[in-house]
Amino acid sequence: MSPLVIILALGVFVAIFGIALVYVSSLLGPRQPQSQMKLTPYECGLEGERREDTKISVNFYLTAILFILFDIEIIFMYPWAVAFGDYLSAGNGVYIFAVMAVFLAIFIFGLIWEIKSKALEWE
Amino acid sequence: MENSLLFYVLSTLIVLFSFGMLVAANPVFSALFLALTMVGLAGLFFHLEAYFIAGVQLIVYAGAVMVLFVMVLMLFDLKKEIAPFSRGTLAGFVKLVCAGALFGLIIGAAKHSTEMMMITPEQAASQSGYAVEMKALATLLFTKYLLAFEVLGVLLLLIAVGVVAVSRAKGGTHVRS
Amino acid sequence: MGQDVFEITINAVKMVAIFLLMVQLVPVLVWVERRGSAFIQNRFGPNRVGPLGLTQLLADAVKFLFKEEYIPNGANRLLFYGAPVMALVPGALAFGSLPLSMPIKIEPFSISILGMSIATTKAYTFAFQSFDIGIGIVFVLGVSSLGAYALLMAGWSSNNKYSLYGALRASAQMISYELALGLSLVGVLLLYNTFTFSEMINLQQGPLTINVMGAVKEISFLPNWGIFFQPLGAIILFSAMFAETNRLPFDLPEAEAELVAGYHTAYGGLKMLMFYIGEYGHMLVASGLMVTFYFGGYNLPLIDSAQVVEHFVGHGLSANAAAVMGALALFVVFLAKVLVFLWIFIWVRWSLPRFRYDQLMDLGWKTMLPWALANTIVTAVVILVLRNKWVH
Amino acid sequence: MFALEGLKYVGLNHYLVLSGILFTIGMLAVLLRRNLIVILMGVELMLNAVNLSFVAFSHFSANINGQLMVFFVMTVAAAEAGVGLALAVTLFKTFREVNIRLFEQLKG
Repeated sequence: MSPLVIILALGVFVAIFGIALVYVSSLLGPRQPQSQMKLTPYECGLEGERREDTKISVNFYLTAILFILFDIEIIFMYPWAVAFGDYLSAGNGVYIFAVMAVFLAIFIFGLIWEIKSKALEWE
Repeated sequence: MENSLLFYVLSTLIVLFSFGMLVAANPVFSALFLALTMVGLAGLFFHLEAYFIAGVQLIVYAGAVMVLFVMVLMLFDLKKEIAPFSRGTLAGFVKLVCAGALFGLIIGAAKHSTEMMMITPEQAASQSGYAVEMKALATLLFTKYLLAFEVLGVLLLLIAVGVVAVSRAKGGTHVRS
Repeated sequence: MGQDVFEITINAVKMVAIFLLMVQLVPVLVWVERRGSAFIQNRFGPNRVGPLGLTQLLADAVKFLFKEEYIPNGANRLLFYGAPVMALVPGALAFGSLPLSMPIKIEPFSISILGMSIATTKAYTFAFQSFDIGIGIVFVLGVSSLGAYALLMAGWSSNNKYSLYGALRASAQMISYELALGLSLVGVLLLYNTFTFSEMINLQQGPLTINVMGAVKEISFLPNWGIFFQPLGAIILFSAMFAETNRLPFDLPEAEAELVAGYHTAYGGLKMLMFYIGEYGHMLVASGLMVTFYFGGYNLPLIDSAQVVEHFVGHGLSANAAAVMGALALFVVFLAKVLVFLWIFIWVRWSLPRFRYDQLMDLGWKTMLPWALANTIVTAVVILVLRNKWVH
Repeated sequence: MFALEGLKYVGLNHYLVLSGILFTIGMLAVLLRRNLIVILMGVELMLNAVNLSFVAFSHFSANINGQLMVFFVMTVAAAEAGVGLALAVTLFKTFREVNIRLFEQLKG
């Protein structure tokens, strides 16, 4: 049996399990008339503030973009690491190491540049 | 039997999710639908015995690129879009016709080309686990496509530099100020 | 056809049982966490309901079940309900792919009633995991990176700025530490040259073996575990796991002083409990990965899994019964190892203070990522020098 | 004659048709939607459709080159998404929206 079938089935099962839990808890909970004040978003007792005014730092998405770029570079290392042993026993270890050394040099340069450029500074 | 059933289930899900991405008025829902599409495509890649590619699809697309999309949409925090679809009946009609014609062309080309290639099921059945696939992939990547591999490293570095430059350019360090 | 039905039944039962095992470990862990924190802080902790307070959790679950439904104004209902469900999925899928014990090889035997043989079973290998997926590590990484959606959905749909900040912080932190995590895994891959968990575990059997330029050296009193080859990688991986699970000292998303309760501020009752199940599931997967990569998986130190089965055969069991008993014994060993790591998770949580957010990001990008990189390079160089065939 | 026999065995054609459908949906998203980010998502979907056909070809002709191409396409697509979103954020900081109506306000 293909693992894909089991993964799909497990995903569906967990989703149904979760939906059932949410549904049961909403069914069993007491129902009271809810005041408008209670339904306002939590705000430490102050009058609810419009969320549109909140400031959000650009750093969040900058971090996310840099993450994607470095993540792909790391994923390129996976086939390399798995094939490393084969190349070693074939006597081509130096070649495969040099290939990745060049790539890693670019990676390290990028990382140093990002740190030096203060793109990762949070204030 | 199990094979074709899996394909039909997955492809139906994928088409539904991608259609949801097209029609959802709220861009956050669009992004979540597209993330589901990516997960479904990863499943299809797995089904096609491209195991490592399926994993990379999960990590890169579903786990990184779409998270970035969702995050940026949440940074903007657009509650409702003003005009999610483009206006103009005539223009819309023309666009739909264009897309339909493109679809017809693709299908026609697919039919034509596969008739020429004559691929038989017997040929397709010869596959051998993930380990062989991985090693073949690595060998190709580090010999035949070595230059492309190193250039991609440089490309990623350049993009990183460019993104930092662009996001610093104008308008301060916060999305809303 | 009969074989198909058998296969489907076995797989379905396994799938449900392993998922329920994960869910059932959560109350136990909550109890350990509460009693453990009380022990560390010189308090009593829950000790009134049942022996040692063990049934406190049952009482809590019932209480959660009967909590009032609350949805803040302006919340997006679909995502608000969907987020806790989504929080369960990554942990469950990742946990299903971990081998919990050695596969049981059942040899053909005949079923007989009153001396008459009515059926002979076929040989069957029962894998002690929901599904055996070849690309184990890549699958687990990919699935657990989907965890960010649950946080983002919860934070965005609650229509509350604390939730949104918490969600953004949590997801930025998760992805930052995913880099260090992914990079420290390269060392593991270099060591074992495989993605498959069961192959890694098999490679860690026996005494510590060091291969120096073709000369094999054995150290007979130490097991052949990954920790002796990858100590730095193990430390980085484990710390990154803390950040991935959003636990102290990395629990900035729910820093009470600043963000109320982070992305699940607006959640209560069973829905909040589901986020906790997701978090503990993540911890469980993290501990399982640590055990699999660095501590020999389900195997006892220095003892092969085949020897365990032989031991049971020596006690007069049939081959099939010995295989089952051996697998169960090794399952207990795996659970024990995992529980040690879970205890470390809890111990650290109640011992260390929280980081500041900029310190957290600095630690991820400027300390752990370079160290993981150094670990990769050093591992590659050492393996190259020791194992390369220098003369043709 | 067309229906059942063709549906039973799933071959290359089925994957190519699926890929075509996805490509068309992606293109429709680019043409019809007005949110810059949704347009970028349409582009991503189109790239994925192409990836699907690459993998399908690779599988049915037992040739690993297709998978490698997918690897490269993914890398470039992620880079494209990064730059596209950086530009979108910059536009948002200037115009306070990412609807492509804002291009009507541009004057050169």
